[in-house]
Amino acid sequence: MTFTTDPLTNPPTDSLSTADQIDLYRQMVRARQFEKRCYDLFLQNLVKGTTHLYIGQEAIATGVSAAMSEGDYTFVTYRGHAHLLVRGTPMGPILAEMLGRSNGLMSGKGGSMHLIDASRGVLGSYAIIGAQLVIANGAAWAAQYKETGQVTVCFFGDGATNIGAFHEAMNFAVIWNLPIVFVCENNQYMEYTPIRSVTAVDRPAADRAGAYGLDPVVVDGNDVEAVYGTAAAAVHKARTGGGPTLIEALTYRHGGHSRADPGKYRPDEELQAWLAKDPIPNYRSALIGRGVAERDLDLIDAQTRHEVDEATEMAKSGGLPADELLWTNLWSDGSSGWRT
Amino acid sequence: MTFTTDPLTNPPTDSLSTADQIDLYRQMVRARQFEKRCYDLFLQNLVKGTTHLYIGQEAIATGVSAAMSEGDYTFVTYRGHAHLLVRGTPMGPILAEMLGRSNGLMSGKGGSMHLIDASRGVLGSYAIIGAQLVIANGAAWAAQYKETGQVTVCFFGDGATNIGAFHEAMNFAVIWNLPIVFVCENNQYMEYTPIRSVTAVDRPAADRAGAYGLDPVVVDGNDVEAVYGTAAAAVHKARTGGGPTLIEALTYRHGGHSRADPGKYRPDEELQAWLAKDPIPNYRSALIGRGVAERDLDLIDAQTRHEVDEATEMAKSGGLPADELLWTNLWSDGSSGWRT
Amino acid sequence: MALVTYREAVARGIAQEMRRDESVVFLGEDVAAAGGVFKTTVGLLDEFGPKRVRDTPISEQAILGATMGAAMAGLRPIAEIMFSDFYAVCWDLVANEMSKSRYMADGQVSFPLVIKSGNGAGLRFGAQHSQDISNWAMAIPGLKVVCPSNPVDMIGLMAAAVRDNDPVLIFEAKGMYAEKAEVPNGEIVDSLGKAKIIREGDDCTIAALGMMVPRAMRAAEILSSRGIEATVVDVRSLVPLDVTTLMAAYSRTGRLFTVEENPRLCGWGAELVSIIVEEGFEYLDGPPVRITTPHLPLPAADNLEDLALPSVERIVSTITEGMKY
Amino acid sequence: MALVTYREAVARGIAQEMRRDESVVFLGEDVAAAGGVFKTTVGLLDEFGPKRVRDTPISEQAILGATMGAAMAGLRPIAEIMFSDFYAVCWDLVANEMSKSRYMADGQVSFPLVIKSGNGAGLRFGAQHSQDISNWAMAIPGLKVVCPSNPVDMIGLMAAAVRDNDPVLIFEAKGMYAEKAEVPNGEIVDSLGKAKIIREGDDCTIAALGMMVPRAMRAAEILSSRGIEATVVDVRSLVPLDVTTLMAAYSRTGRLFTVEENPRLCGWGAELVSIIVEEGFEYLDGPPVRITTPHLPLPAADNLEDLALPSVERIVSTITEGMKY
Ligand SMILES: Cc1ncc(C[n+]2csc(CCOP(=O)(O)OP(=O)(O)O)c2C)c(N)n1
Ligand SMILES: Cc1ncc(C[n+]2csc(CCOP(=O)(O)OP(=O)(O)O)c2C)c(N)n1
Ligand SMILES: [Mg+2]
Ligand SMILES: [Mg+2]
Repeated sequence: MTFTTDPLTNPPTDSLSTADQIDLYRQMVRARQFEKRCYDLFLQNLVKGTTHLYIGQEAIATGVSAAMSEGDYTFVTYRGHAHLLVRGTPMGPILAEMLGRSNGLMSGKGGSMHLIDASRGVLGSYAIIGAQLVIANGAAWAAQYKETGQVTVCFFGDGATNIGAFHEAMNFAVIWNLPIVFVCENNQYMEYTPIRSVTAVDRPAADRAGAYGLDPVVVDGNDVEAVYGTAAAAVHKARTGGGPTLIEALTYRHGGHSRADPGKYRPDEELQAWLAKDPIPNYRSALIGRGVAERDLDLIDAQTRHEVDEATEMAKSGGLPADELLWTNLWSDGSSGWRT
Repeated sequence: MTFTTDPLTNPPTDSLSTADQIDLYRQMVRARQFEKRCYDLFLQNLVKGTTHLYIGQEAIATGVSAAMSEGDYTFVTYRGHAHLLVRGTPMGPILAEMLGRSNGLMSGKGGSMHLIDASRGVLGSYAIIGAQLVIANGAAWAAQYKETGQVTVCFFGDGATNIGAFHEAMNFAVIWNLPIVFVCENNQYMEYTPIRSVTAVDRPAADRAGAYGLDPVVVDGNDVEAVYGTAAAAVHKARTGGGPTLIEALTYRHGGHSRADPGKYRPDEELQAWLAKDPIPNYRSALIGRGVAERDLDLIDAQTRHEVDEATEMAKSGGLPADELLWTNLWSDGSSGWRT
Repeated sequence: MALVTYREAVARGIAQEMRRDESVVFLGEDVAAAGGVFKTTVGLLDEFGPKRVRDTPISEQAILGATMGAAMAGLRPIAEIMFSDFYAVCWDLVANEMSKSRYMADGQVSFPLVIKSGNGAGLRFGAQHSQDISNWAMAIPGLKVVCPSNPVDMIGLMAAAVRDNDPVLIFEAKGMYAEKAEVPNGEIVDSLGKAKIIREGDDCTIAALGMMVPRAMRAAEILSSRGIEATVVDVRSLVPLDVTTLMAAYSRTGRLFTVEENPRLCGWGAELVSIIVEEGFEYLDGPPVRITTPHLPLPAADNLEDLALPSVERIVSTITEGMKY
Repeated sequence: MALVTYREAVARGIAQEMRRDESVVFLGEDVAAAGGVFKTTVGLLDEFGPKRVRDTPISEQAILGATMGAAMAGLRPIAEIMFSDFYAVCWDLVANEMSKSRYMADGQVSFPLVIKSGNGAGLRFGAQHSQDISNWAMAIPGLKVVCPSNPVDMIGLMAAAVRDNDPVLIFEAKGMYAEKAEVPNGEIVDSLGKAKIIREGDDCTIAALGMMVPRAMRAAEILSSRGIEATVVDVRSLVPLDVTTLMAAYSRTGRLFTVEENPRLCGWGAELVSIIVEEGFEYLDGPPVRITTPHLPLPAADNLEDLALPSVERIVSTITEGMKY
């Protein structure tokens, strides 16, 4: 999946092979089923601390990731389980991390909000709003400096557009012409507050692109191919020295903000309208309409259920992190002492 | 000087009486001569710490202040001597503050960068870039809450537009519809770095107004009447419930950034071009062209020299702040103890 | 009397003050319509309306800037910074502006404002949502800092903070939101800068703060059963620090143990130890010992978080050991 | 050997490391074309060019974000935060991100980066441009913190910091930029976490940091003329803290005095006093005494600033008095 046209104006989704399309479906289903399992485990009091589910937004991580290459960098938020999955991190270690087990991705030390998989270029999930936007610039700068051709993609929420770091990050990325793509996942809400009630413009990211000399780019975040096409263009632009792009992807989270939040603050009609735009059944129908066998998609669903079950087993089977882990890996020599 | 038209579209400068115009001249001259004296005293090692002169930018504080009413709030930067002068603070206490004397505006405890005159609504000079933008919102909020009709004016530099607090302040002011006027004094430089080299847009404030649903407003910051007209409109809008305005006033500082900086990083042609646009001689010529007697203006110059000399005497005659002052006024009860 | 949770006490304290004084206003993220992410502000919007209880964008600098400016211009704002960890994104307003401006102005302006936050560990939220940062605040001249350890103190200290004319930071122990206590009916108003002796004993003094207070009490009971009688002091206020009460307790017992939630270096315990050894050297019967969270970020996993925080067991064993000196 | 100012030593240390390692890059406000507002980076742009030495906008969060991200992705960046007071506008990156991310990731990533700033008083810049904030940094787990007190240490500790694979904050004493010393030619590389005994004496130990070091030395000489012989330790590094050297000096002398520039509460002096009384109780000959700036914002006027900072006279008189115990 690489493109030479400029798909920001001419999204090249027609060049997605059937296998590519099926893979997009698979990734979305994997994200969905994984998150549902997280929710179940949270209700069983096995997922500790907090957890922020991605249900409803799967087309964004999936479509963007498909446009990226191996070696590219990804920066995400606390709502980032799916972003790791689509970059290749297996389910088990993510789930084990959420359960606070020693076989977790970070041995249980980080937790749900701080997933990181450096081996796959995911340089972290960030839990303080806005931080990853400025940090992602640094990874992009390193790639630019070393001329590696790597592109950095940084995801964030609509609410993050109102914090100072957003502003600094955008200006900085543009003046240094960094190879970076910023993806605002506008799911219409911060925690419980509608974004429109606290934002001076309608489209919190796109309507601000001009403040950094960027074009406004808005995409239907529930249409995985549209996301893919837009992202592919932006990634291509970044990779070929064209500098940053700021994409606003419109979407909705089906559930509440975190943990057991039922999301009752949202008008029912609004919720229903967005549920009708659920990216997964809609894409499934589209694929079937294009001649993909329903059976093949069912198989993906079943395979994913199996994958999630296996991951759950693996996670549950992990022991508690050993006490010694408290004392390791503060410093790069592996230790944590503060005195000599 | 009050206006009922909407001068943002129809600047009402034609309604300035001759006396008003002469007063604008006087205020600019006062600011200029005051700053020159500061510089002399700095070279004599009498002004302590640092000092940031306003020479070249006088039309902005003068024009804006003329559009404000008594009781309105003013927030400024470390480059704020002139802003206090035009709001009515006498020269002596300002100068004494810079000399670190007990008769200083804050008894020598604040220094040149932190001038404040609450009795005249000047709620402070701020030395950490961006802070006053968010703080000024609070004063505007209090006025709105108490329905006092007061307007808040907040000055800042071009460089401040790239810090996060700028972004947060603008969005916040707009969504709360605060009675506030933000005035960006674009003098083309941060300390030594040209603003255009570190900013993604040409006009650091105006090109970002749209990101907050505001209209771009640019004014010739060396034309005191243009500034006045634009400010009058914005103040009127704020006072009548129309919410915030963001004004970018284009100008230039004649000298360096601070202290003895000779400003050598600036191309000579650029400097010369701006010196030719010096707001004071130009306005002087304009007034003479309109029939004001040169003698009257000379008299102002002479009166101001006298005022500056007197202020200098007063400042120099102040004693050092008493040792006891170290221990007062941390807390509102006048004390500074941290233990009981 | 009624059973009130620590969480409910926050809203009750704020409501009490908002009823009394129209210049008290409240702002923060998700505080109005949603009643706060910790449900500490439920009911305020309904009672006081959207002019006085306001939701904000995710703009902590704008929140604290508005708070500070409004305080200067005649309001008495209360702001919420949702998790105290987020002070890091708006620290300039706290550490450089609201704390210093009155002094720099030699008294021309005052800052009658309160900032409240969920603080500290216990919920497995990981390193960026579990910190006790009360020592960051204590290190800044010009801030008053209180950490209530129970619902009654929460109401009374909130009232005292709102009535005070200086910036007061209130740290709510997140791990204690669900704790209940009998609370008297009617207005409750406490004073800033007063520690409280909550248990008397002759052998040693345990000074504890916030969520560590109940742990210190439980430890004192266990120690008592082993023959060590401890005076327990709830420090309550870091600035002003009630050195008088603390020194009196310590000088009577000759031994001091502090129980701190913040990471080890430069906490209030270090300050207190330094004060008592300098000013009460003659009473020292043995080394003062600090019981703290190690100097580490907090891990997320249950067992590791538990291991990091001072536990009742660790308090008991450290004091038992220390008393052998 | 050549006479080098403290200010020049900064640039020399950076240049030494940039020559050695192409992955070392440098960014900050006005650092490239202008050579820094304190002229601590003069010549770097000329020697290393605009790809490696970069001016930034006034965006401290963007500066430290870029620094942290670049460190994670294989560079070894050095950033300048012009005045250390400005850490307050980007504290999240320092206190929550670069310091904690390695631990949270259980070692998946490292942060080989350095942040340098002008720190502290002496220039009459007032409360927001004169703070010693080294204790803010010391309170954050995951940061290494050094405060060189002379040009040779500046070069050597800069080199050590750049070569270290963890985040190191270097505090340059603004008040000492013009101080000169003889500096050996050639490469200078020091180690982090080593205090230095710079004077020996049997009666007491004076521990001092940064700009307080020369004052402590002058005080020690005056004390010597009055019959009190002090060991003076230049603490140099707050994290790691060289407890070994400090404890050895203190246990030999039995008395400790600290000289701190930071405001009083929760400084490194409190930490050090607490450590030595807990771990070296048996050597205590009298109360350890902290000599600090009072817990106040710094006033701008010359005489008041001078009054606030620990002066040679105050050090001498406090120690003279203290030794009477
Ligand atoms: C600086 C900061 N302020 C507040 C929070 C608390 N918080 C966590 S998530 C969240 C809402 C974020 O909304 P958005 O950016 O739209 O992302 P979403 O959760 O919708 O994906 C808030 C306010 C935080 N983590 N960091
Ligand atoms: C947060 C912060 N960063 C950096 C500085 C140092 N500094 C002081 S003035 C200045 C330049 C400001 O430029 P601008 O906003 O254009 O105002 P001007 O000085 O030109 O009036 C800088 C970088 C500061 N005071 N605060
Ligand atoms: Mg959202
Ligand atoms: Mg400027």
